[in-house]
Amino acid sequence: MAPLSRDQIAARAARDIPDGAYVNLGIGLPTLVANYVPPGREVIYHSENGILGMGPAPPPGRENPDLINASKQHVTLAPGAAIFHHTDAFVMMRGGHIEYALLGGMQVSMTGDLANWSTDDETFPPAVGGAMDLAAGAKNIWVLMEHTARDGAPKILERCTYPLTAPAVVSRIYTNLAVIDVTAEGLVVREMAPGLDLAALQGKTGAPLRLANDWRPLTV
Amino acid sequence: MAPLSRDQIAARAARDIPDGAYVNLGIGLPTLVANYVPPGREVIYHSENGILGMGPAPPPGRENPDLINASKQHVTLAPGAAIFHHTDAFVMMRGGHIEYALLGGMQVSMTGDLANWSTDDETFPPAVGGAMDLAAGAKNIWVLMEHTARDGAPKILERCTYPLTAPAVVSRIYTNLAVIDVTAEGLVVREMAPGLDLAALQGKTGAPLRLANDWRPLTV
Amino acid sequence: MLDKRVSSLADAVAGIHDGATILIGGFGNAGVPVELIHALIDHGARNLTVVANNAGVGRSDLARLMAMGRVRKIVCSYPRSKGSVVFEELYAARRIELELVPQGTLSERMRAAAAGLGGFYTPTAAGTKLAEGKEIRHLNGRDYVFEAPLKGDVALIMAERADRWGNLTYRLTARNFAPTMAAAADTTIVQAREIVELGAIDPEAVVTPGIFVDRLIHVPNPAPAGV
Amino acid sequence: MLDKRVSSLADAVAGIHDGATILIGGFGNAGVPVELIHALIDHGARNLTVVANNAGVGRSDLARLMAMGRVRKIVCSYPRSKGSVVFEELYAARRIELELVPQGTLSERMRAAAAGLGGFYTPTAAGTKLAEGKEIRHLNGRDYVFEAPLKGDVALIMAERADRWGNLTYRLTARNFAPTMAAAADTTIVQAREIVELGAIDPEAVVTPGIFVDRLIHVPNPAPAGV
Repeated sequence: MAPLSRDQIAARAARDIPDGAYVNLGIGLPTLVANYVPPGREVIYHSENGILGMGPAPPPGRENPDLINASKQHVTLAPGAAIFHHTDAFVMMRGGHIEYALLGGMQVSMTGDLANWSTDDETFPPAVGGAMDLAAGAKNIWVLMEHTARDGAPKILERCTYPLTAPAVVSRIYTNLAVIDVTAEGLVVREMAPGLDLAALQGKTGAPLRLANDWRPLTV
Repeated sequence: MAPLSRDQIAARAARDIPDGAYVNLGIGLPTLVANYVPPGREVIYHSENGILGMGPAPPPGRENPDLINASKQHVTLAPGAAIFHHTDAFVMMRGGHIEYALLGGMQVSMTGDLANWSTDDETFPPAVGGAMDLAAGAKNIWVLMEHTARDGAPKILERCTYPLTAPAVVSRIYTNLAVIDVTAEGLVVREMAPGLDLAALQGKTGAPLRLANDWRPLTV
Repeated sequence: MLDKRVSSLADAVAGIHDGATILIGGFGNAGVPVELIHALIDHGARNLTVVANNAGVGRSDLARLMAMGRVRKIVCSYPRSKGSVVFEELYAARRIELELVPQGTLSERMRAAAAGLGGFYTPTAAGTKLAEGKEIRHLNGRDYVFEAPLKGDVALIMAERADRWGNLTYRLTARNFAPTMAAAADTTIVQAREIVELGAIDPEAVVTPGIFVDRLIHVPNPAPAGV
Repeated sequence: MLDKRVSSLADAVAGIHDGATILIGGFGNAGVPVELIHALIDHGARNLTVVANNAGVGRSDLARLMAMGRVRKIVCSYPRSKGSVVFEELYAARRIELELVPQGTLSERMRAAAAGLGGFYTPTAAGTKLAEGKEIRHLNGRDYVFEAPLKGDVALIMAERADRWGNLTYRLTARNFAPTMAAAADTTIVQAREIVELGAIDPEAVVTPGIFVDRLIHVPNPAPAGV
């Protein structure tokens, strides 16, 4: 079995982003996606602090303290970028204008519920940021995550145990082991890591899986 | 008795606009007010189609078809003007940011109800424009109008007979005969045209009037 | 490559279906997308709902579309304009439906659609006959009227300058409803006086970010509206 | 003459009362009105409610105001930041109240206050624990949460350029919450890097029209935030 690395998960998801798409990349693993978009595709990145047409990180020494992304990292602007205020940035998110939101996930349910903002650990204060707005509003929500937690517990479940970010919003899950669609008929495995069979994948998953007739090996 | 002309009504109201005020002038009689603001006062005019800092009409031949006011007349911009879209223009109006709205009136009630958009004549279609937004939202609503209709019927009434623009919003009425405040204790006459006494004024008014102790002759 | 330019006015309005709700920019004669309205006339879609501040003037442009019997309903704050005649005729003949909406509510309802909101409470029209039949809620000591979002299938707007991503700027008060309408329609179609290279518009000066624009047609010398 | 300039930071924050709700601009370290926060610290008002996206970093600026016990409550989407410590300490000690609001809802609630609306329905947080206890309404086949306007007594914001009427422009993503907060407070106080002659800002480039600004202080070289 050859599970994907984090960069490979990002690269696999990047392949599915169409030319000309408006995309918001969540904090963490999803931010790697921008490095792997196939050449020739023009992808327009949105940042909820008021950028459309965000470019890559600036070279060292060229950082502008007034030009940061939602993760508070220094960024640049692509030609064609636009700057706007927060309220307008969230009009784009909530109003269904962002075509693809690629988000990290703590848990995803078989009906597409997403939990990615809180473990309900009361020893430290909660924080939500723009996660709920994006999850409630973007046209397509794709989750990128490890297939299981560090202790081996499944992260794809019949029902999330962590507090929800939004119910019934995830349409596709990219993990280190599989690409899975959330459909009206349940979870459908589109791709599996080479060497893995459905039984083994099912063993690492907390909700019933079905293998697509045209499933393929998961490669980058 | 010396009733004021339309220009004199406008001039009288103009005297009460403080320096530095944000003002929206309604269609008709109120638009004349801008001609009579005392020298030395800087008044910032708002137009609901997206101007703050509207200037006077341009000289003939210098009209810009893309620079018009809410009455669709050609205007200019004062130094310090700002342009914005309609939704933001109404944020200013509805949100209480406009300090003075000077409006025409068909009828005003003793409790400050305003009727200035419709006579309920069903032979031609209704039109409301921004009248209701302004009446509901500006901080101070002053009405400028003739004291009576052309047929002599009073326009200041116990209750409006025309459809309301907004209830309980008018705080002051400027007519050709008087300046009247709408107070919690009813209508209070602050100024009366020279030669007029309260009984005569009351005869032209459809709601009880009280004369202010410190009332003065109405002059421009 | 993301390129929203189309090569003809016919392509710009292609696919507009009968029964569509069309948001049309403009206030007075400023910002009226005259050539797109002409293209819609030529296109043939009928049974339309038109959302616009005014209901046309004279017998050209929007008035012509209405006179052809193609507009079932108009949603509008001020249907009467200096020089409007067609709307009055149709209204008197009960051949057009009018939904009269206060101007700020009209704009805010489109913004709510753009922003993905389910509706809002406004003080505008509370206590008036335009609130009759609507939900009233008393909040913070005042009556408010519930208003629902107003979404377009299509928006037709005029811009001053555009790039191939659809970033737009406008000219003075020709801006009016356009930024809100652009964001409130499923398909936003723009006629622009000038189309510039990507990157030629200062990112801080963009008024409508391209995400709200779907099709772009270059109309360098638009005909004046209202004539 | 309308002139919103004041001559000292102390004058800028004069009159802020105990118990006031203060909207503070900034996202990350961009757009934080550092000198105005320092002036508020010196001013002495206490029992404050602070509305800001983050709850301060390190022990300076907003974190210092909180550490001094002057903030009763914070309304915020993301109180934890890289380097935040004071909020965590106060929260663990139950010495500060937190109202956690999704970022877009936070911004939209302030806009509703600015726009004179009584509230709105948003899909954000529907079906989550952040909607518990709130009114839920089913509209157009979907659940929405009712959210009330969020108004400030005071807003503290940083601008790039201003004129004496209070027209403002910002620098890139330092814009963030400022335009919304400026419009949502009774008294909006602005520190600007540059104050220019009236008329020097292109009317079409004004981001915050002066009507939303009350006081203006020139701070040509603001200290960086978060240090």
